[in-house]
Amino acid sequence: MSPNLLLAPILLPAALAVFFFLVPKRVRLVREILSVAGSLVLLYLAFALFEVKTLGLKIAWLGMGIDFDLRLFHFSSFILLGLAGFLFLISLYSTVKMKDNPRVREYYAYVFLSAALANGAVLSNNFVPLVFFWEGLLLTLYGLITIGGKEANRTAVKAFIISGFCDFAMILGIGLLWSITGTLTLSEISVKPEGLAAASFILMMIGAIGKAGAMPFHTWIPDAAIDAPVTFMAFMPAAFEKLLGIYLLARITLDLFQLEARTTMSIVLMSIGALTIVLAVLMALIQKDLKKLLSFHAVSQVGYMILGIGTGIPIGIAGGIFHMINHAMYKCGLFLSAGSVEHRAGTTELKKLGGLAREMPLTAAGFTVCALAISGVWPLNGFVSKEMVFRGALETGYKVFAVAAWVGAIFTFASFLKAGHSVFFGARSQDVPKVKESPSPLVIPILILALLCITFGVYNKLPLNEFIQPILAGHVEAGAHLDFTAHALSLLNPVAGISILCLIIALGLHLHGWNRAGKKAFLASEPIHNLPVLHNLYNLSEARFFDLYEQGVKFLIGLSTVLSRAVDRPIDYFFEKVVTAVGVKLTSLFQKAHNGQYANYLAWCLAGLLAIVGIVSLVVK
Amino acid sequence: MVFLFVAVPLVVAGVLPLLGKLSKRVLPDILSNLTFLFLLVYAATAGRQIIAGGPVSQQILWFGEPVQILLGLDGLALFMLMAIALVSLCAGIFSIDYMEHYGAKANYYALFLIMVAGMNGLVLAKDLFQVYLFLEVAAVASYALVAYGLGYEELEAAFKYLLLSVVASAFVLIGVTVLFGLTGSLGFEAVGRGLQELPAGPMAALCAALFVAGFGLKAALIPFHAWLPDAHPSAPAPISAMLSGLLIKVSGIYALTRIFFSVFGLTSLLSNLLMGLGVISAVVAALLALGQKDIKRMLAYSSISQVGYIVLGIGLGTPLGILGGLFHLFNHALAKGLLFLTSGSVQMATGTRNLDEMGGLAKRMPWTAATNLVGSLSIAGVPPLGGFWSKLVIIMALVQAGRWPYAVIAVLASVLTLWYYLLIQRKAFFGKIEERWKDIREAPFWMTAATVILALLCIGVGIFFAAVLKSWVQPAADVLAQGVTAVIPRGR
Amino acid sequence: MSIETITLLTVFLPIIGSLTIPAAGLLSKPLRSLWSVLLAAATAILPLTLIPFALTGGELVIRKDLFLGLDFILVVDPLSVFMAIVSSAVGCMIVIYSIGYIHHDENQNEYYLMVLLFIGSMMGLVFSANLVFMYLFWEIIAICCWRLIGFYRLRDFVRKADKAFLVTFFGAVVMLLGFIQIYGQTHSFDLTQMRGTLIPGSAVLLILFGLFSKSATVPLHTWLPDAGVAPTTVTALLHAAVLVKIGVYAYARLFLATFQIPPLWQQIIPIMAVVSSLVAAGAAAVENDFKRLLAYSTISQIGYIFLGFAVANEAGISGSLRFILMHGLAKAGLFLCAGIVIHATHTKDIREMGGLIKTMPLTAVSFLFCAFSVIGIPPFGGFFSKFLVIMGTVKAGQVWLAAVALFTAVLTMYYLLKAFSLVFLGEAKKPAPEKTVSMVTVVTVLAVASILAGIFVAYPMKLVNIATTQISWWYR
Amino acid sequence: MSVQILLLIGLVLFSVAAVLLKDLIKAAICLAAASLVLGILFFRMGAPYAGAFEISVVAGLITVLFMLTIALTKTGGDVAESKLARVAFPLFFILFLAVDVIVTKNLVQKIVALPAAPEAGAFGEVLWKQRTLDLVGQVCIIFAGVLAVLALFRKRSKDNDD
Repeated sequence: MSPNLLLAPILLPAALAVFFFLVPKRVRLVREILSVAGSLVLLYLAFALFEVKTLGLKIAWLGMGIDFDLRLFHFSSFILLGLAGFLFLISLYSTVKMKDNPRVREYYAYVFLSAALANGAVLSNNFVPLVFFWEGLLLTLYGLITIGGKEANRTAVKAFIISGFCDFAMILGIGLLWSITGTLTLSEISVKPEGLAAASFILMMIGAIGKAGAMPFHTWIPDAAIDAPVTFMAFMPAAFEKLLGIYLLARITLDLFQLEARTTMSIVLMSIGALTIVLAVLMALIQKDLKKLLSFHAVSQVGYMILGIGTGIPIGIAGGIFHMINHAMYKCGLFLSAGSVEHRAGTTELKKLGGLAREMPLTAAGFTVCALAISGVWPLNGFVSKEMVFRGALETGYKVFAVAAWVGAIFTFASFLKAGHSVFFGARSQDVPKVKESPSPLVIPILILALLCITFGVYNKLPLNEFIQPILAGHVEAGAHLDFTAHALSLLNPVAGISILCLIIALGLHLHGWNRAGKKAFLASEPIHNLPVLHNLYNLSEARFFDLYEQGVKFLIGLSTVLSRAVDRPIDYFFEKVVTAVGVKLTSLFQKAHNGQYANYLAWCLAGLLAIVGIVSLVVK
Repeated sequence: MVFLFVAVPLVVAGVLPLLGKLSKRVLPDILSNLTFLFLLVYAATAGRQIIAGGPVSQQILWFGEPVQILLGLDGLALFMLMAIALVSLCAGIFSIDYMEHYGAKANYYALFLIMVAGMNGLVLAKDLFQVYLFLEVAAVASYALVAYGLGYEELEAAFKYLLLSVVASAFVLIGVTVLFGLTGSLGFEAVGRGLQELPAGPMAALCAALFVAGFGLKAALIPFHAWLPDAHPSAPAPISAMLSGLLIKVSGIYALTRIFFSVFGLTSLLSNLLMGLGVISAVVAALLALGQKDIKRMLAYSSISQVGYIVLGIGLGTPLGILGGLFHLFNHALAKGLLFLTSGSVQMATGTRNLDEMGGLAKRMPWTAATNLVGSLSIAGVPPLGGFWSKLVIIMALVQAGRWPYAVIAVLASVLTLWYYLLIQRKAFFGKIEERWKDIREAPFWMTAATVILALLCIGVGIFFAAVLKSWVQPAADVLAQGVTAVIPRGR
Repeated sequence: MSIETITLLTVFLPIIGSLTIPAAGLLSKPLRSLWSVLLAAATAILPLTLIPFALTGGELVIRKDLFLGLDFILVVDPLSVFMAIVSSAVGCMIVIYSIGYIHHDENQNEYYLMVLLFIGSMMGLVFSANLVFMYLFWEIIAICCWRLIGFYRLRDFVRKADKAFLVTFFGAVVMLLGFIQIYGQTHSFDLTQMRGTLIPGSAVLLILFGLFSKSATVPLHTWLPDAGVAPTTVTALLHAAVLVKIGVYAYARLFLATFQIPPLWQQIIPIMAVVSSLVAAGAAAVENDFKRLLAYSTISQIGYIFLGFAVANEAGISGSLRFILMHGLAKAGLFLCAGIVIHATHTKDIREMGGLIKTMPLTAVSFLFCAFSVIGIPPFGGFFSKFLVIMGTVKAGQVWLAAVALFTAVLTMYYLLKAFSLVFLGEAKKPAPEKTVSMVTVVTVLAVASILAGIFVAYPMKLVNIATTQISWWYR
Repeated sequence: MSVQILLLIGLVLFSVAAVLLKDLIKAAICLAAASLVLGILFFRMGAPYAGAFEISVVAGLITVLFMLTIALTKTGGDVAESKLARVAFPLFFILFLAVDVIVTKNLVQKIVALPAAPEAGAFGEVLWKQRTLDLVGQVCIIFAGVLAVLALFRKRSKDNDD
């Protein structure tokens, strides 16, 4: 197969993006057909490339070891496949969901451009093209969020700046890595994260987890859930960014740096993961809006992936990566279901919704499957990947991380019980008029994703052996047998037992809350919300006190003010006022001496003469 | 014939008052400007040939009998003659229109010519007393010229000028007398030889001090400068141009340089003294200029400041320093002449010299504004104009001689210089035109022509600096540099 | 035509041609405009013909011996050709743009004269290989700039012009002192003869005054925001795109391509550059005047260019060279967008604007594009330059400086997006339509150029890489 | 001798007065007087040419000239008095005189080749033969003085004509 084919996953969507941008808005049919067909072609291409497995393309670019170097190997082809799949689903979904949006042209352009950039980033085997594509996603991120409407701009800027910050951190890390290893080619790098390399590792990790949306770089996601189109949420934070971020994180920990279990770096990663799981899920629990709730879960789930990869234990890493693809599927499905609800009911506020399952059975079914998957209910895919993460975490010996992960599982399930209960089950709410099931382009992707969730859970051998295992194949001792499927669906072991116990606790919590709130499902989380200390923390959090961005912007403004007032203005004051004032002062001083008196002037002359004579007679003796 | 440089203007000056009865305007205009032109052409063509074989002294035959009129022409003198002729020609051309309303043009030109003759004589003089005499010739003519406007202010200024100038003459005269007493002769070379033979260090040093003070007064070095800011602005513009552009340099700097280099020899003491005076003048006068509201006063202070530069360069005494100093003298003569002439144009058009009352004149007086800009930038030392190269050479010389403090001050003073010249530009020319000046007109043809010639010269000197330096300034500097090498071994 | 003829023409055609403009203006106005455009276009095209020569990496010295070592020497090498192409191309654009922009203002003769003299002097400066002639052209540019800043002739404007002139003149004469110090050491002003000379730290300091004042680097920068009173064309293209690059270019020419500087200064200058960048970014973030904000942004970006050169490795140098090109395009675009907006809303305060994306979509998008390029977001051109500068800085071991520089980039992101949001989004306070086609076209062209320069980055990179190799001769 | 001392004192006094007086006319009169005294001193010390020259040019022509023109011109505003100047000038003047005395004493001792004063009769000859240019110069000065008179008085004649 020609290496030039590697350019196709980049150029094809890019060309489509340009095309979508240029065709007038009215040409709807062409656009929709082309988008679905294009994504299908891309999907096919991804399959083809997945079969090929290894391919390389290297074009001399900027000199200094900066080449346009693309490399297809198992991992990247896998991610490529995932990206193409989601692109297809989203473009199908968008044909209905986005058709009336005034900026639909831009929307399609951004989506396909994102696909092109993401593909490019995945394929890049040189840091410069990697950053080129990676950071280029900022643009489409910004553009897609602004499509949400007038208020979206603030969020867009927020997302942009947060992601930009993470990307800059990554650039710095890359720079460090370059100066350590002297090469920019990814496949040539493999260092131990020690000393400067540790700094580089941390910086690049920030870039990766920032893209994936881990804490504390997540805060734009809940905002975007409200402001941005729901398709965007399903597309970017739920699917694409997770795939990319975790892909890079896995590359960093597996290839670029030799992360070993139970090292500082490992613990750092696991801590970030654990914190993200718990804190984000606690936030998710109390949300009153479906999209916002989902968005916090999108953050929380990243924690599992980071935790899994951070363990440095094969099964943990495999679990993390598996969780990534699983999460992309069910979270995408959940967002799409939310979008479907929004499409018909016109709102996603839990309070106003209720009992929609009868009118929208397919959406409800899809949602339920996905929700159960994310909660880790046997035998869905979420269960499998979470079990692997738990095992990995336990194997490191730091049980606290496993505990955190389990705590996360409790609240995850609790919050989804609340969400599902409020929206689809329970009493039919009066706020929403009678609705129908959504049109098929909306429902089909949801169902596909739900089916995939089931498939990946039940037939977990397929993804684990086909996709995940080869990724890790090169990173364990030669000859060591890798089989992640052994315990996959087994319930008769302590780990699974604890997980199931967690689910039961969650059910209990939900029922308790539901009862306490007078059978109002959307208030089921109130008992936890109102816990003494937690309540205050929640309030602070609602006031964006913990929002790194808000605090960061305050810091930026403060710093800018200080720099301006303390450095810039004084310098200007010096030029404008001090210099002129000194000039005027000296001038007036001298001028005062010139008073028009001859006597005065003559006195100077005589004094001058005397002085000269004095000097002369002093020197000449 | 070297004597022609003195005789021709004198004779024309003698004839002019008589001819003035016949033709009040045209004839004096033509005749005097022709005289200046003649001086210029003669200096440019014949002068070079005369000194081709080295410096010459010429004696005059009077009715077949040799009389003692001894004039010497060398590279330096020729250089000065050129400068004098150039600026006086332009000032003369400018006077054609400018002096219309003053009346008595014939008289004016006669005085003008005498002043020029005096300066030429001074430049060519070969003995101390002659220096003094021609100094007085030029000075007396200039007193009258300063007071030519006959207003109270002009008269007061002229009187002040007279008073302080007399003091200067007295200093010089005392110095000359003491030297005469010491050596029994007055000729430069004879006195120089005499001083070498005499063990009269302190006395010679005293004379040197007297000369510094006397010529410093003439050159308006600080603290001997106080007469200049009154005298120069009060004079009619072409005369201001002559005074600032030439007189202070010829009767001050040239005389000082000539005597110090040819008679005393530039000892390190004198060198430091001159450089000190120069640097003080350059800075203080620049600061003083900054505070002026009167455009001509500002220019006058600027003259003091630039004279400081020249003295700094020449006082340094290295060949490069002398070269730079002399070149700056030339450039300053051109540029300051130009600036005073344009200030005259402005004054004639608006009737005021107060910068605060002007504004946006460039709109109505484009030529004046443009030429003024050229002059300003040249003096401020902005390339590619002439003033830049001379300042550059001076600073190069200072740095090469290791005089860093002086170099730094010279550089900073040039920033000050630009500052006040930008004030002139901003307040007078560059800006929105004031309502009251809506109807003013550009200066008449001859005035504009004179300024344009000078401006072109400023630019031309800047662009062809190498040619000017090589063919005119270098020979002049060589004369002084040789003087230095000849005398310095004796100095301490 | 021989290389020599082309070079001499490049320098002297605009200079001498500019002097004929007032004469052409006496004949007729369209003729004058046409003549100006012709001159500018010729100046832009001539250096392009030098590219083949430059790509060979050769160096040609044109020399006319004068006096005292003040010889007229031009050098044609990849660096000078690159710089000449960038500045003359931008210069040509300004002249074309100006025809529409200032056609009802007074003093157009002077305007065109000054702009062309500026361009010509820029060419002279770029090719000069004699320190004094470098200074000479440097100051001619300062004169042009002074006239152009005060172009509208309001009292306060002229004051600002004076300030700019004085500060840059001050810096320049101090720099001249540094040149003379070098002369004192080597007895030569000829750069081609002094390659590899180690110059004393005091000379470096003195020269830095000049570079920093011209390139508006803290602490000699405040004239640049004030110079925003000039016509937008001037601020946009002359200040942002060409003028402030002079100091940077001189840095490359002097401290990289010619002299060796003491190691201490190699440590200090990057710090100064980063501090300048940070301070200016801070000032920009609190600034509410549209043009001043952009001017501060210029200062901030200049810090990057200095940083790249100052760390003096391959990545840094080539990054900075690219930065000169990319920043020229993008910042010019930003200024021109600002010009359109200010022209339409009659206010400079960004708080008084808003919602303009509705009425002027092209301008808004172009602004955003250029802003992205300045921030350094791929696929815009600015990305590569910033990226390489950072890479170079890290590679030079200055990780903390790189971190601060990246932090500055975050700040840049913040204030540019803030400006964009305030001006183009939100409530429409002063709705105003996009005005002339020509203005919007130029803006769009610049935005598109910014993005194309990013996508097809390899093409300019060729020349840049050769120039980098030539500059960093000590590697060879 | 006492006459000479008196004259010298007069010279000093008039000079000082000329400098210190703020009224231009009085100052000019004082200057004229000082020049006159100086001229007389020259005569008495055997330098008649110098005396004549001094009286004719400085005292006679220029000062009188200024006196007259100033008198004829309406006065401008008063010049502000400065106490400093009043103090500073006499101070420096006295200092100057003191230094002068000391220096002159030295001077007289040091001067070795003081030439004999030329005979009055031979002076003309010497002047003509040796110092022709001086003569030319002096003629020039006088000529300039005459022209100055013409120039400065033209206004009055013009006024009379009108």
